[in-house]
Amino acid sequence: MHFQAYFKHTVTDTGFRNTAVNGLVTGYQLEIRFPGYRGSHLSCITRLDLTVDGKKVDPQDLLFCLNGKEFLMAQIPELFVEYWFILDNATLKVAKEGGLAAGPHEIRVDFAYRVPYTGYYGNYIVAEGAHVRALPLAR
Amino acid sequence: MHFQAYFKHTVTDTGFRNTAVNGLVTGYQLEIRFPGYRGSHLSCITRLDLTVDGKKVDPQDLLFCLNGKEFLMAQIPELFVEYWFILDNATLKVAKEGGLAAGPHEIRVDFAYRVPYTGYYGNYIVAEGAHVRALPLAR
Amino acid sequence: MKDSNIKLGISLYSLTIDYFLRRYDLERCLATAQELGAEGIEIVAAMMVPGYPWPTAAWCEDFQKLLQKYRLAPVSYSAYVDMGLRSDRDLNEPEIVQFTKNDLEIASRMGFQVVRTQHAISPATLEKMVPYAAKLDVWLGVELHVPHTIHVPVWREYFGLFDKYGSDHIGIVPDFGVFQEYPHLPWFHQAAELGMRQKTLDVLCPLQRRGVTEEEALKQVPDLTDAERPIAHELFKDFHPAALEDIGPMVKHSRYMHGKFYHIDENFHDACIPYDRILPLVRDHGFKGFIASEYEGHQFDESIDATEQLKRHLTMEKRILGLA
Amino acid sequence: MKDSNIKLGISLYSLTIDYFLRRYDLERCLATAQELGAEGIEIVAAMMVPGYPWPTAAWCEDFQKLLQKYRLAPVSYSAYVDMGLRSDRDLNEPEIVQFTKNDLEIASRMGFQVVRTQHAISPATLEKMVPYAAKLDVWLGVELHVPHTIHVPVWREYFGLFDKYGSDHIGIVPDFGVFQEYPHLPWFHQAAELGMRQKTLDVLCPLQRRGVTEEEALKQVPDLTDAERPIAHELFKDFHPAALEDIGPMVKHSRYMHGKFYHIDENFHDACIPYDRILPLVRDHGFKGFIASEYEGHQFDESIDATEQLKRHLTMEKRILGLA
Ligand SMILES: [Mn+2]
Ligand SMILES: [Mn+2]
Repeated sequence: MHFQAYFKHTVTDTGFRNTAVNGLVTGYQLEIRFPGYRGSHLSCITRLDLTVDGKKVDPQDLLFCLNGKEFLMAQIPELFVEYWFILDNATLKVAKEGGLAAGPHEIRVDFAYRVPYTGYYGNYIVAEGAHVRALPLAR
Repeated sequence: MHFQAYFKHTVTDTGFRNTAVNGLVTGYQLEIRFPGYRGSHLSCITRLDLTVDGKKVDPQDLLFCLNGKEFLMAQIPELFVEYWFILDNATLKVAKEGGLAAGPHEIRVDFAYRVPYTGYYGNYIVAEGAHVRALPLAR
Repeated sequence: MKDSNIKLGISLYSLTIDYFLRRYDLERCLATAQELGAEGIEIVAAMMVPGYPWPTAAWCEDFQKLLQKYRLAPVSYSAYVDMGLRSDRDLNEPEIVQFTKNDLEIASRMGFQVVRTQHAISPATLEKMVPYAAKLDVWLGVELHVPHTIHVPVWREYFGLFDKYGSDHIGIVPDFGVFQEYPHLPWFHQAAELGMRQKTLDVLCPLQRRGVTEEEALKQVPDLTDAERPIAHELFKDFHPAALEDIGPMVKHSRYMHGKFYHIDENFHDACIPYDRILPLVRDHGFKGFIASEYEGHQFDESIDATEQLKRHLTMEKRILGLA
Repeated sequence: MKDSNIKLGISLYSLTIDYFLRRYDLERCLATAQELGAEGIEIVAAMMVPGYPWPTAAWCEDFQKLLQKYRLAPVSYSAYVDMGLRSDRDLNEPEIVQFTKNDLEIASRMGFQVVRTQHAISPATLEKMVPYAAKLDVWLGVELHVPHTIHVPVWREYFGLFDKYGSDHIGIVPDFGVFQEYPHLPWFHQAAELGMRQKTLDVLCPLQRRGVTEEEALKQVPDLTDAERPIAHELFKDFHPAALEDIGPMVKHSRYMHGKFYHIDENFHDACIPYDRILPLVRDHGFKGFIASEYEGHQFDESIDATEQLKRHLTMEKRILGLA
C-alpha cells in the first residue's frame, strides 16, 4: 500500500484542450502530474496508458512532453537524464484529426513507476495506480 | 576535407578557471564550442579527449556540462535527446585537487562526431579534428 | 527550549501533501517549520530543489537567504542513491560516486553539513567517499531504514567502516520506523479504502501482535477476499521491529536521526513506534545532534493535517525528553 | 528586379562562419540578406533555431515578425533526417515520421510553406507524409545532393511518387552542387593548408579534367606524400557531375532549388559549377520558385568574405537570367 496516495491526483484540472497548427486541428492534449512524493527520472516510468472515453489511445499517437521536449512513448525507458520535477506538469499530446468534441470526456491514466532507491535485497518496488476522472474540454 | 573548418575554434577564449565548492578548490574547467556548422545531439560525439600541458585527462575525472546538466563521458553516446545548440558553449569540468597553477597552459581537445544525415550508401561521415592552444588560467 | 544535546528539527518531507498539491511552496514549508518552533530543517532535494540534480548556484544562494529569513538551521540535505534509475541496468560505481559527489557539492553550496544517503551506496563506495566528505567538511550518513536492522550483513560492513575511519565524516542516520511494532492509523484508513473489512482486521491484528505466522493466521479467515489478501500479507510482513538495545551502537556513530512517525494521537502518543522508550535511550546514550520529525502518514491518508501532526510530534518529543 | 517566375533568395547557411564565430546573430544575418537584395531566405533550423527541435511558440511568432521587419519572404525551412543521431542504431520509421512531422509543424508555425528534407527520409516514409503535408499545406522537398543523381535507385522511387501523387506537396530540391565539375578555389586553399604541393596538383588536376582514373593518374606522382594521398583521392572521387539534361525532370517536380556555390570570382563567374548553362535550362524548362544562394566555401576557407560572395552570386544569377 506504499506510494499509493498520489495516483488519485495524476490528471490535472487544467490544460485539456484541442491542439492546432496554423488552424489545422491536429489532436488534443492534457496535463498530468508525476504521481509520487518526489520527482523522477523518466526512465523509471514503466507504464503510462491513456484511455479516453473508454478507448485506449494508441501509444504511436501519443507524445509525452516535458522540460521543453517531446518524446515518443517508446523512448521513455531510455530517458535517464530527463528529470521530472514534482511541481512540473507533463503534457500528453494525442494526434487525432479534428481533435475531440466539446464537452466532458472520461480520462483514465494508468501509471506505474520504479522507485529507484528501493532495491532492498535486490528488488525494486514498482508503484502502480490509475486515475479516472471526467474533464471538460477547454475552448 | 569536409567539415574541417570549425575544429580550429573548439576551445574558447573564456571560462578557463579553477573551480571551488565553499572554498575547496576541486579542479578546473574550460569551455568548448561544438566544432561544426550546426548543432548536434550529444550521442553523435564519438571522441572527446582533453589533454592539458601534454597530459591526457582521465575521462573518469571529466564531466561534460551542457543544457544545465552534467554528464559522465561514458554517458555521451547515450544522450540522443540532448541537443547541443551551436551558439552554446559546453563546459568541461576536470576533478583535480588544488586545480591548476596560475599562468598559461596548453590545452588540446581531440574531437570527432558522426554527421547524422550523411548515411549515403549506408555509411556516416565521422568528422575529426584537434584544437591546440595556450590559454591563461583566469583568476 | 532548554539547552540540550538533542535539537529538534523537521523534515520538510512531512509536508509532502501540501507541497504536492501546490498548497504550500518551499517558502511556505519553511515558514511552517518556523511557526512550529523547529530549530532546523531537512530538505529532500529530489523533491524540493528546482533543477535537481543540477540546481543553479544562484538558487543555492537564495535558499540560504530563505533559511536565514526563517531563522532555521540547515540540518540535513536528504540524498538518494537512485541505483535503479536506468531501465536497463543498475547504476555502476563511477555513476554512484558521481551521483553522491554531486549531492555533497550541492548540499555544501546550500549550507548543509549533513547529507543523508542510502545503503544502496554500498560500503565500498562509501569508503571511497570518506576523503571527499572530509575535504568538504560534510558528514555523510547512511539511513538505517525498514526493513534493515544494524545486524544485516551490509550494516555490519558499515559499522566496520565506522570503526576504521571514525564517524566524523560518515555515520548512521537511524530512522525510528525500524522500531515500528504495529500498523498505524493511516494504514488502517487506507486498508479500509482498499476493501479490507473491519471484521477481518479484528481477527488478524491480535494474531499479528501475538507473533502468529501469516500462514497460521489466515486459517482463521476462511472468507478472505482478493482485495484483503495483499493487505493481510503486508500486516504480517512489514512489522518486525528492531531491538531497542540497538540504539546504543547507533548513537555512537550518529549525528542525525529521523523521527519517523505516521500518527500521533490527541494525547501526544504514538501507538505504533515506542517513542517513550526510544527517546530516553537516545538521550541516555549521549546522542548529540538533530532529530527531525518525519511525518509519513500522508502516504496513506492525505486528509490528515500534517502541520497538526508535526505539532503533536514535537510536543511529544519535548515531553519525553523533558524539554518542554 | 524584373517580374520573373524565378525569385532569388539566400540560404542563411551561407553566413555560417559569421554566425559560428558569433560575429552575426540571426537578426544580423537577416539584415544582411535584405541588404543584398534577397527576396527571401532559407533557414537551417538545426543551426539557427534556439530550442531546436522544440522551439517555443513565442519564438516562432517573434521570428515571423523579424522577417516582416526585414521584408523577407520565408522561403524554406531546411530540415534534416538525422537518421544516425543515435549511436546504437539508425532511427526507425516511427522516429523519422515524428522527426519530420515535428519539422513540418515548426516550419508552419514559423511561416514557411517549403520544407527541405533529405533522402534518408526514404520513399516509403515520404509517401506516408503526403497527407500530412497536404493538410498543413506545406511542400516537402527532398534535396538531391552530391553524390546522388536522379538516376540512382532511391531517386527513381521518388520520381515514381511524384508521378503518383503529383508534386503539389512533395518534390525535389536540386542542389547545383551535383553539377560541379572540378575542385573550387577554397578547396585548393584547404588542400595547400593540409600539405598538398602545387607541383602535385599541376600534374593531377589536368588528368582529373581529362577523366583519367585515380589509379592511372597516381602513377604520374611517384613521390606522393601521406598528407597528399587522401586529398588526391578526393580529387578523383568527388567530382562526377550530373548531366545537364537532368534539369528538365527536376524542374517538373521542383518549387525550390539550392544555388550551391563555393567561389565566385571577381568577374562574377563560377569556375566549377556551370551556372551559365544551368540557369538558362532551369528558366527555359519553366521553373517557378526560389533559387537560394547557398555559399559553402566557408567549410574550406573561413577567411573569404561570405557577404561579398553572396553579392557576386546574386549578380551572376541576375546577369545570366537577364534580371539585372
Ligand atoms: Mn527516514
Ligand atoms: Mn544544398
